[in-house]
Amino acid sequence: MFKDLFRSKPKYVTVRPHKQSDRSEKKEIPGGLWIKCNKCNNILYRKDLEKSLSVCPKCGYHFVISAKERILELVDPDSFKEMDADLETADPLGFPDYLDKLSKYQEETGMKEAIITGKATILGQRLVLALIDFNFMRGSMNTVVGEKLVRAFAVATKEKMPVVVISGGGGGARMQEGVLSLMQMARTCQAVEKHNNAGLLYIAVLTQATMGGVYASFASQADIILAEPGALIGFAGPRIIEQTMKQSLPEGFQTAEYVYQHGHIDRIVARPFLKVTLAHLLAWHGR
Amino acid sequence: MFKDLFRSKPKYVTVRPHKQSDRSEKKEIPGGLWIKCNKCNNILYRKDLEKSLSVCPKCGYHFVISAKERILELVDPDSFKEMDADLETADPLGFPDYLDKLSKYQEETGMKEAIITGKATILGQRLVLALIDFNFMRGSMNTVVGEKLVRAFAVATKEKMPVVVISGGGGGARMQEGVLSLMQMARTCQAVEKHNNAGLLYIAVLTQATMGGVYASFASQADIILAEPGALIGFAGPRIIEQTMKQSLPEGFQTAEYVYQHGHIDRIVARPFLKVTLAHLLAWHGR
Amino acid sequence: MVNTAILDFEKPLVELEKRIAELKNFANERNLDLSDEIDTLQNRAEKLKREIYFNLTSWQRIQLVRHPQRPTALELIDLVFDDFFELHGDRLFGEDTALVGGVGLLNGEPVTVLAPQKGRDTKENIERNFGLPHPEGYRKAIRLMKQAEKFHRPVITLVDVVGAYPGIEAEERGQGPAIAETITVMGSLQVPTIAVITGEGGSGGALALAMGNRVLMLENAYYSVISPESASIILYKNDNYAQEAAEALKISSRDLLGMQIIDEIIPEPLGGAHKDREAMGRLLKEALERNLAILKGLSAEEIVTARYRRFEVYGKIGDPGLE
Amino acid sequence: MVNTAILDFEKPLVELEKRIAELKNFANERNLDLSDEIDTLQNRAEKLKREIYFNLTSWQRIQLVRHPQRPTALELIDLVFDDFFELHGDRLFGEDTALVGGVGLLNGEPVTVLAPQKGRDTKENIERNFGLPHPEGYRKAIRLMKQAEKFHRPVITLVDVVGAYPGIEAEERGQGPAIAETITVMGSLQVPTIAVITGEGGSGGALALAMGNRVLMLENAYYSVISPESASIILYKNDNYAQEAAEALKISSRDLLGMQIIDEIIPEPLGGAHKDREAMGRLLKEALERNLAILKGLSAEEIVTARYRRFEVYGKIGDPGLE
Ligand SMILES: [Zn+2]
Ligand SMILES: [Zn+2]
Repeated sequence: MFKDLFRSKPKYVTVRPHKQSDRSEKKEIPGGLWIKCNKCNNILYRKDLEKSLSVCPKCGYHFVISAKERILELVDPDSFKEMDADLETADPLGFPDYLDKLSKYQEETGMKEAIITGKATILGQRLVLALIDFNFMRGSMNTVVGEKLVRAFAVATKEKMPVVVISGGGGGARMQEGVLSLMQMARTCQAVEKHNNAGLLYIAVLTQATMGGVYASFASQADIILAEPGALIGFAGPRIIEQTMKQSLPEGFQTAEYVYQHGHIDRIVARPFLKVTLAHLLAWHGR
Repeated sequence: MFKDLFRSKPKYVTVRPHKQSDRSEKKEIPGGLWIKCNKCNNILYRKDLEKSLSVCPKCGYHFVISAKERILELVDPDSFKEMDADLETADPLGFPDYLDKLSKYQEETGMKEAIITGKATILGQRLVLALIDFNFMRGSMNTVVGEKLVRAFAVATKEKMPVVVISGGGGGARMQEGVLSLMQMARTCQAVEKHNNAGLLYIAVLTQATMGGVYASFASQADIILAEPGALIGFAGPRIIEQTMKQSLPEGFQTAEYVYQHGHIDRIVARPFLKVTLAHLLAWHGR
Repeated sequence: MVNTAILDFEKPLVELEKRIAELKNFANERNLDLSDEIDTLQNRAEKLKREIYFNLTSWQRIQLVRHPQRPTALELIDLVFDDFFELHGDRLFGEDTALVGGVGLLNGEPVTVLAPQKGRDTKENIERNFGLPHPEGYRKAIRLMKQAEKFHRPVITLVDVVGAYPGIEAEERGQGPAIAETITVMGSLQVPTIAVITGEGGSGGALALAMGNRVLMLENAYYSVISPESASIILYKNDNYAQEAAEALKISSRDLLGMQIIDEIIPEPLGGAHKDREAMGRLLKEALERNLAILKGLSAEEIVTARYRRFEVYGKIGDPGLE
Repeated sequence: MVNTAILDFEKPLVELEKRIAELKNFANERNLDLSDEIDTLQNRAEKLKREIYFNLTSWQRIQLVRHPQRPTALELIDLVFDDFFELHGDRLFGEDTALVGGVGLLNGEPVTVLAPQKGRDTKENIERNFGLPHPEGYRKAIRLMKQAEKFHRPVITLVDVVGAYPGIEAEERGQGPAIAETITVMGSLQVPTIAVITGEGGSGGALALAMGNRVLMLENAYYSVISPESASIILYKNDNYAQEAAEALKISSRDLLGMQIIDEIIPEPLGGAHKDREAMGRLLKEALERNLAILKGLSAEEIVTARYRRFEVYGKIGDPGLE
C-alpha cells in the first residue's frame, strides 16, 4: 500500500491562503543576483528564491515558473519522457506577423510551443503530464497546444493512465489561428470526456493565469481541480469586465482564493505541497 | 400526428403572472351562494367561479380545488380508473389522537387518504395520474401517500406510461407517522428514478401548496415542472424562515412566480391552459 | 453607425431607389411618360444591388448580421417550427432569458431547440441582457440537452451571440466551467445535433452551442475566436483596424466552409435575412430537414463517434483545413 | 439548558462524584482511613451511573447528542480514517463548510466520506452555519458521490444535522430540489453506501445523506421527521411537550432498529461518545469495516437493487416495521 509514503506527512494538508490579491500577470525572475517580490516588494536573493521553488520566503507570493522549471520541481529525476516535442504550427490563416512573433518566443523560451507533454512519475506514481507555459505567448491555446493535449489524453486513455495538467493560459485561445484555436476548446473537452468515460483520473492544477478559452475548456473539466495561491482564474479578463460593467471589481476578484470561495476549486495547494499532494491523489486513484 | 389537435391554439401559451403575492394557504369554496376572493376581495357568484375552474374571473386568483374536482376538470370523461383506492394507514407509531384526526378528514373529504391515483386519458393521451389533495391533512405525505405514489410509478414503468403528479403537500412529511413518513421521500425518489431510467416522461404540476418533504422529494424530480400561478412552493415554511433569519421575507417569496424566476420551474400554467398543455406535452413525448 | 436601419454600403442603392420613386411620382403627377428613363435607372439599381450584395466584405457582412431588423432566434423559431413550447430555468439558480430553450416540432417531429436570444428593441435587449448568456443560460442548455437525450430527440441550436456575458456575477457563478461543461455535454450527446450559426458566432459562448454533428451557417453570419474590434485593439491598441482584422481572422461563411469548419452555407435572401423573413425561414427549414435526415439513420454510438471525429481533425497534421 | 457540559440528569452523579473526591481529599489531608466509606460511595456512584445511562429516555439521549463536547464529524473522521483529503466546492455557486466531503482511507482503502459539520465552539459554529447545509452543500455531496461512482469507491456518510438551513437564499437556490436530487443520486448509486446517524438525524436534510445500503446509528443518536420541539409546537402550540413528542415520534436507535429503519446500533461509551473518543472511534471503525465487507462482494447492479429493496419496504403492506 501507498499510504506508508505519507505516514510522516500531516493528516490535513493545510494551505495558507493569501489575503491580498495581485494582478500582475507575468514577472519572470530576471538574470540578476537580486529580485524584488511582486507582492511584498522585499528584495530577495535569487539563489534563495530558487531554493524555495520560486515562492517568496517573506510573503508566500508564487512567481510564475516555466514548464521546464516545473518539471524539475515536480517529477522524479530522469523520469520525464517528452512526447510530440517537434510539433509546430502551420500558421493556418497566414496571419500577419505571426511567424515572426513565434520565432521571437521560441528564441526567448527555447520551446517550440506553449506546451510540453510527456510521461513521468511523481514519487513513483505514473502519469501523463501536460504543462502550459505562460511565458510562451501567455500560454495561449493554438492548434499545436490543442493537438498535444488531445494526444496526451489519448495516450493516457489508451494506456489507462491518469493525467495531470498544469494550466496557465492567460491568453485563452490564440487569436492568430482564428477559429482553429477556438476549435481546440471543442477538441480538448472531447478528449477529456473520452478519458473520463474510461474511468481515469484527471487533475488540473490552475496556475497564474488560467483564463478565457483555456479555463472554459479542459482546465475546468477535471475530476479534481487544484490551484496555486494567488493565481488569476476566470473566463473574461478583468479589464473587459470593468469596461462592460462600469464598476470596479471586488477585492481579490478572480484570484484562486476568490474562485475557491465560489465553489469552483477543490483545494488551493501551495507550491511546496504540490508534489506530495499529487502523489497522494494519484496513489489513491491507482488501481 | 397529434399536432392537429393544437392547430387552433396559440403558438406560445402565454401566462399572466401575478404581481401580488398571497400567503393564505387554504381557503375552500364554502357552501354559500356567494364567495369572497382571497386576493382581490371581490364578491363572486359561486356558480360563476365553478364555471371558471375556480379561478377568480376578476383577478386570476387560483382557489384550492380538491383532487376530485381536478380529475373532473382535467381528464377525459369516464376515463379515470382509480388504483389502490382502499389503502389506509396502519397508524404505525400509535400516535396520540391520530386515528381520530384521520376519521375527521375522511368524513370531511370523502377520501381515505390525501392522494388519489389512477389511469386516465387527457385529450386521448394515456397517462398515470396522481393527485394530492391539500384539503386532507394539508396533503401531507404518510406511508399511504408514499405507497400509492410508488405503486403509480411502478405501474407506469411497467406499462411504459407517462406520469403526471398534481402536487399540493403543504404539510410535507406527515409527523404522525414519524420516520416512516420521512422514508416516503426516499421511496418516491427511487420510484421516480426507476421510471426515469426507463426513459419515460414525468410531469409535476405544483399547486398550492408544495412544501417540505413533498417538494424535497418526488415533486421536484420531474422532467418538466409546471406550476399554478400564485402557488406556494418551497422547502422550509415562511414562518420558520422568518424566525430563523429574523428578517422579513421578500415580496412574493416562495410563490410560483418567485420560484420560476430562480430557475426551478419550467413554466407557470394558468388552470384553464393546464389540460391542453399536458396533452401537448404528453403527445410530444409519446412514442 | 452599425445600428441604423440603412447600412453605409447600402446608401448608394437606397439613394438611387429613392430617386426612382421620386421620378415615378413626378411622372404620375405631371402625367408624363418617363418609362425609358425609369427603366434605365431601375436597371442601374438592379446592377448596383448585385454589385453590392454579391461582393460583400467580411466587415459588411458583420454589419448585416448586426442589423437591428435581423430576425432574432425566436423569430426564426416561429418561422421554422410548427410549434414551440419554451422550457425555462436551470434548476439551480435562475432563469436566463438571454438563452431560450424548449421543444419544437420540425415537420411534426419533436426536437429540442436552444438559442441565445437578442432583443428586438432597446427595452427587450435590456430584458434579455443583449443576448449575452450568464452561466444559468448554459446550465439550462445542459439540462435541456440531457432531457433531449433521455427522450431521443435531436438537438438544434441557432447561434447568434456576441459572447458569454463578461460580468462579476457571471464569473462568480462559473462562466468558464459552464461553457466547458456545455461543450462537453453537447460534444458527446447520443442524439443528433445540428448547430446553425445564424448571426454572430462569438468565441466560446457560441462554440458551447455549436458542437453539432453538422454545423451550418447562414451566408452572412460570422464565427470567430474574437471579435474583429477586440482583435484590432490587441494588435493596434485601437479598433480602427476592425475591418482588416475581420479579413485576417477568416470569419466569413465562405472562409469557414473552405477550412471545413462548417459543413454548409445556407443562402440568405439578397441583402440579408431581414429583407425576406419568410424566404429565410423556408431556406433554414429546408437545410435543417435535409441535414437531420442524414443523421436519422445513425445509432447513438455512431452519432457520438461521428461527432468526435468531426471535431478531432482541427489541428491534426494532415487536417484538410490546414493544407 | 442543553448546551452546558453537565446535563440535568447527570447532576446527581456529578454531585456524588464530587463528594467522593472531597472525601478522599479530606482523608488524605487528615491522614484518616475512610476507605470503607469511600468504597461504599463509589459503589453507589457506579450503581447510579448504570441506573442513569442504561435507562436514558429519548429526550435525555437528545441532550447527550447535543452535548457541546460530542465529537464532530471531522473529529470522528480523524479517529476512524487513516488519512483524509478534503475536497471543496459544488462547482456551481459556492463552498459550503457546513457539509464536508473528501476521500479517506479506511484500512488503506479509499472511500468517499461526506458529513455535515457542526462547529466545536461558537466561533466555528458561526463559520459552519451550525452545521446546517445550504443547497451548495448538498450539491457538493452529489458531485462527490458521482465522483465516487466513477472511481468505484464506497461512500460513507456521517450524519449529524439538525436539518437543511431554512433561509431565504437557501430557498432561492433550491433547497428542496437539492435535497431531492441528493436522495435520488445516493439512492441509486452503483457503489456501496453506508450511512451512520452519529448525532442528530433531522428530517430531509439528514435523509439526503442517509440513503445507505446499510444504515447504522450510534446508540444515543436520533433520527426523526421533525424535531421534538417542533412537534410539540404543532401539537400544543408551545415546546413544553418536547419530551413527550420525543417518545411518541419513536426516534431513538432502539425504536428505529425495532422498525428496521436502521440495520445496526453502534454502542457508545458509557455516558456518551464524548466520554471516550478513542473508544468511540474504534467502535465506529469496526462497524464500518464489518458492514463494508458485507457489501464488497456485490456487483454494481446488486448494490443498486439491494438499496432499492431496502427502502421499498417502508409502508408496504406487510412491512415488518408496520406489524
Ligand atoms: Zn514577497
Ligand atoms: Zn379575485
